Amino acid sequence: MDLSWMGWTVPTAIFFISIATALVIMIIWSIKTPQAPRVGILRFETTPGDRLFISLLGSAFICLGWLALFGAPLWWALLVCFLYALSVFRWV
Amino acid sequence: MNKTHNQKAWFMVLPVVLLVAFSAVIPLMTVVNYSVQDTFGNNEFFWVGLEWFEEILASNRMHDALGRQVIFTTTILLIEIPLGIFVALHMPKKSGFWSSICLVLVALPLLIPWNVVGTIWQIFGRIDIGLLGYTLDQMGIDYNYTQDSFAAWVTIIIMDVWHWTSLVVLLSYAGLKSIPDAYYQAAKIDQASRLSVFRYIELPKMKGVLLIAILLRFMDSFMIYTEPFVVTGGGPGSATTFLSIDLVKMAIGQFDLGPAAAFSLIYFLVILLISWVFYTVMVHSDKEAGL
Amino acid sequence: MAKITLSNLAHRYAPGDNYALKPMNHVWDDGTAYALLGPSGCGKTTLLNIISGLLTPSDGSVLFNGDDVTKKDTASRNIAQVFQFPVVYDTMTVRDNLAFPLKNRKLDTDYIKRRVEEIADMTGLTDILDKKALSLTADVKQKISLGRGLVREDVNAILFDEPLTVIDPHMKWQLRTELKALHKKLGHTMIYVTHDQTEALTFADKVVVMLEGEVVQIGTPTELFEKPGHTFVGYFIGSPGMNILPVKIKGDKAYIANHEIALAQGYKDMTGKIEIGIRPEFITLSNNPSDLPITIKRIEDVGHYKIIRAAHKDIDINIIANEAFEFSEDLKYARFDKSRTNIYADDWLVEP
Amino acid sequence: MKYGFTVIAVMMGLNASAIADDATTNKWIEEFQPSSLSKVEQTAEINWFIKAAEPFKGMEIKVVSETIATHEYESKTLAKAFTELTGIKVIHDLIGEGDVVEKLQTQMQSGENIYDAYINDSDLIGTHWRYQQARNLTDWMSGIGKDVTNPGLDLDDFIGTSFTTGPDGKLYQLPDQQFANLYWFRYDWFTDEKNMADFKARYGYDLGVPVNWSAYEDIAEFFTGREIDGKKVYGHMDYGKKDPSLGWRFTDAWMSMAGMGDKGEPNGLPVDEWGIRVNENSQPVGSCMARGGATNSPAAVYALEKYVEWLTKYAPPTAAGMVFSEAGPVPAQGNIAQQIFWYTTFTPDMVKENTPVVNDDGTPKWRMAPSPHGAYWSEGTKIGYQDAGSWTLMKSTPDNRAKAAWLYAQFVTSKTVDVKKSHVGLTFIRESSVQHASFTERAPKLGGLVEFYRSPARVRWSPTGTNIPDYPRLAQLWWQNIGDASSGEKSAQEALDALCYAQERLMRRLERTGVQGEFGPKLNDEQGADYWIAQPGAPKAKIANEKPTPITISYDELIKSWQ
Repeated sequence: MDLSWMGWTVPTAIFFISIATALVIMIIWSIKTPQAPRVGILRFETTPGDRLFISLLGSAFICLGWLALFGAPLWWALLVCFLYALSVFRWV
Repeated sequence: MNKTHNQKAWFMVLPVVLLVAFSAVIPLMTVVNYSVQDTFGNNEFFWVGLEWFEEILASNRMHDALGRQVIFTTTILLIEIPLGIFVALHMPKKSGFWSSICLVLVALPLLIPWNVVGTIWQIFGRIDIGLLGYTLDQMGIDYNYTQDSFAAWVTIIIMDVWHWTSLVVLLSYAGLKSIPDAYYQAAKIDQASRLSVFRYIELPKMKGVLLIAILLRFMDSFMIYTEPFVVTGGGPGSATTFLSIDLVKMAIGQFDLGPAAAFSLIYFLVILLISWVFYTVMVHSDKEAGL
Repeated sequence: MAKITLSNLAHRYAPGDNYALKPMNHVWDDGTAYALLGPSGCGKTTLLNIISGLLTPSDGSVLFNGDDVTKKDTASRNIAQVFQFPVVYDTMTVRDNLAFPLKNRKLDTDYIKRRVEEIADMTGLTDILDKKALSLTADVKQKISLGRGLVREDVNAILFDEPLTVIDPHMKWQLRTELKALHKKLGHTMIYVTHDQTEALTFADKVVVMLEGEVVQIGTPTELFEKPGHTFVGYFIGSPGMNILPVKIKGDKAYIANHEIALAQGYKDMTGKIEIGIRPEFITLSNNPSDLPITIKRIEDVGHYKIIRAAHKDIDINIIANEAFEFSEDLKYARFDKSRTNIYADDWLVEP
Repeated sequence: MKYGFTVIAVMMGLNASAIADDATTNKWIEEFQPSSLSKVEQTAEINWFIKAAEPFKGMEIKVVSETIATHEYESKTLAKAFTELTGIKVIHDLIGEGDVVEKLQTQMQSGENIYDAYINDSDLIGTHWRYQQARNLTDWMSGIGKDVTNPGLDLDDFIGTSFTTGPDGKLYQLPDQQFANLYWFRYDWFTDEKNMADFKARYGYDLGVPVNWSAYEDIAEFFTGREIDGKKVYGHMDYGKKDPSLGWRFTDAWMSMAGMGDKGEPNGLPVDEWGIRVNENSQPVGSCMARGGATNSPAAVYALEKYVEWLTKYAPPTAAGMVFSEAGPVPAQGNIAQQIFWYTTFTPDMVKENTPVVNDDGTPKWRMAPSPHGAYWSEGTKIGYQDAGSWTLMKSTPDNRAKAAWLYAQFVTSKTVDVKKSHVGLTFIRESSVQHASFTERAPKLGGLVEFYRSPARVRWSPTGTNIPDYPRLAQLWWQNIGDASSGEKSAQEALDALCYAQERLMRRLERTGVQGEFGPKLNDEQGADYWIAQPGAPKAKIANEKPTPITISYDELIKSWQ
């Protein structure tokens, strides 16, 4: 199959592989140790899937914010995203 | 609350998952790929990193378009939601001839294709041959949506209100119809005023459908393209250039796939965020209602 | 609190239609608890709505304490109503719900506060006064509904439109008892619509039985039980209902399929459909061949008593015996208690 | 059995076509009258097409062009004739000009064959030459396409090939229709005694064809609001909706008419009407004054300011909301006195009988003349716009499809059909048609069109030249930025600063990716506007008096100079 029209690059491939990996890990995790939804600091029920979504969406905005304020590169923004995702999984 | 998961059920939804993958995920991946590259044809791509994102985030054009978009969406929500409720409240409640007539009349604007709506208003508003424009002009009101930003805004907002208030009306009407008579009877007995009836009975009962109406109108108006494009082309100047108009100019007009892809992604994220907030609020409030 | 007079009252939903409510004249006493009992579609809700003022009757008038209120709207009749499904203002707290009718009448804030607490105390809502009404269970919501009615001191009557329909069975009994107690305490005129005879009989001072737009009998539960004015009442009230058997009457003798039964009194000659009505409770099995011969089909043990399903030829007869009853082969006859035997001509009770 | 059928079918097919040929040919030759060829010559040319098309019989090809009268004739009549004569089925789609470019760009981006041939403006010459995605016709005609190149094509007879030739001297496109941008005015009003007297009394000089913008402005002011035959008329017509067509108006010639660019024909060198400067190797080097460009120069600001001023002061109030195609037919409605920038492609609308702009005898009440020029203009600079919608064959189209399309392209531009086609669409491409006797006869009804094309002056009208490295992308920048100025949102200077910056930004991207190789942009270092203004030619310094003495000329004098 010719995928050249999609214009793949190594960084975007890594980006999507990371997200796919995260999804797979989440699925395996939820099969191994099923978790009930819980109510966190946002005062509504979240499942691990919800928390992943909140982490990813939030990270996207963290990166955009970083780009707007400081510009590339995004290494420090990625660190912030990571910390943010951790806290989402811990407290939300 | 522990739910047991039967993993085999997944196979049932596999066709749908594949369909979604092809229709949504693959294009989205392509957009992400394009957003970090530059191209001038022949399927040749050149890596530029996050340049487009930086450029767009710093671009006044984008900020202005976003600002206009927010003002537009807020304005039409502030008009259409109350107006829709108001109209729904005054429609005949009992099923019958008159309520059918009203429903058909209300639904009519929704049946007109978007570009036709734009064309209708473009002509309607012209001061030489359009009924609205001509009337206003004859009344001595200085109205020319092609030159005056304010007139252009008013035209587009009225057009959107004309086109979409019906949706709010229909949803609100459905919500109102679901209120049992007993509530109105009780309110009569309690000597509640009309306002109290609205505030304490109708509004709470319509909350669910209203949230859907707001969400739909939000998403639609946030992505509005065809109608203002047909009427004003985003002008005069950039007065009515909303996000999608700007995006289409970039993607189709300039064939600038890279910047357009980056723009699309930012646009997508904004809509995703707001929609997610709406969705969460809706589900959350439903749970609170014990439904 | 009021005496309610229904004068030549009748209602048709549209001119030319059949009467949803046939012409009637009744006086309902002040302070009494009435139950409107009847099957679905018998007109009881129509009657209730006419009394509450939600519906204007097409004929006749409604009088409260002698005042004609036929044309008056609901609010000015000063009545309260509890509906089939709990009607509460979801977004308000319980307290605000109770205060709502008073606030709308622009009463003094201190008074409202006092009164709401009084009623909350009475209805057992004190603990949850500051909770949102939205999240409460149906029975509590019905209490709030009731409380909203009671909170007005000048209320003429409280109307209940099948208020226990959505209540869990185990809560029904409790709620009904509370209602009864409240009625005793406050002495409001109450009108309670239901299709459940148990509810009607346990709650009401007087039961109004309706059938096809017509009031067939108004009476105390005992009257309804012992002397049903109409075969429908006999059949509808009691479990199993009254035995209604076609008879021929000659003086003080009745003939069921040629078998003679003695009656307590003599009757004039009657034409039309003549039936004898006797409750299963007032038939006993006997071994006396002068009684009505029957064949016993089966005996059901329902706990406190036993129901004997029997038949004379092809006419079914139900008999209730106490739980100590022992069956024996020679009990092949049914004896009717003469004093509890009623005669009906064209379904209506015939006095001797 | 099966074999037998095939043989019979083939024989019958051949037979049928052989019989049909003569009748069909004759039928079509009747349609193609008048012609610059004799009927015998026409038959010979058609026979050549039939023979050359033999290998492609039964093939279906798709070509596309914009929707104007000429192409409608091609699509409805010539495509049908070609199919009947050669057996090649042609689908000739007509869509908007912008859509044609969009399709072309999609084919260029993806490399997928969307259409087998495009008729698109020769404005794209710089684009085609640099990207090298279009077939170079000079090589094609002597190479792969030799067998299917009409010996009677007679390239020298085409009047627009200079527009479609790259700096390398190779032909990239074959002209199919051509139209110019001229000054249009109501001859009857201009020669009316009362109007002439009033004008002279008010402005002190004769009412006539304006030679410079000063005079045009006075005339516009004079007619606006004047009542003629009971109608309120306007002294100017234009369009201003924020739409791609707003850009054409500027990129076509407006800036060079104002005098922004350098001298040189067909286009200014080193700075053209887009304000883009090229170096001696034809590499674009800048658009802003700081890099030697002129897009934001005082002359450009002057041009844009005049456009906005006249549109608001002298044009009908609805004009600002119109696009090119809406505004074009407006003068034919009879309440416009003059239009500085009028596309002759609208001539067919303008000569229809029983319209307010045509006399009872079928002669027009209007005339066309050279457009006036602005304060910065000097002799030797491009004078107006002339576009040649031209056949373009892409390299991404398979060879045999390109060959079939090339046959069709030559057919619709052949001498056999060209005189007839020119009568329908009035968009001349061949000298032989321009000079044809039938046009001498028709000339009085065409308001000066034939005179213009027969005059030596016509070469001074030209399309966008080779300075423009990527027409589709750069053109988009124009209408958006011009729109900002026309709405008053930005001043002319601000809008043009933004425009030249955007053009340079795109050229920098082209330079960075290197897709255009040695012909691609190579931006100069910024040196400051003053340095470049001090150099000879564009960008030019601001002149103190932007409204020099108005000059007019009598139309009848002017027409003599054309003869």
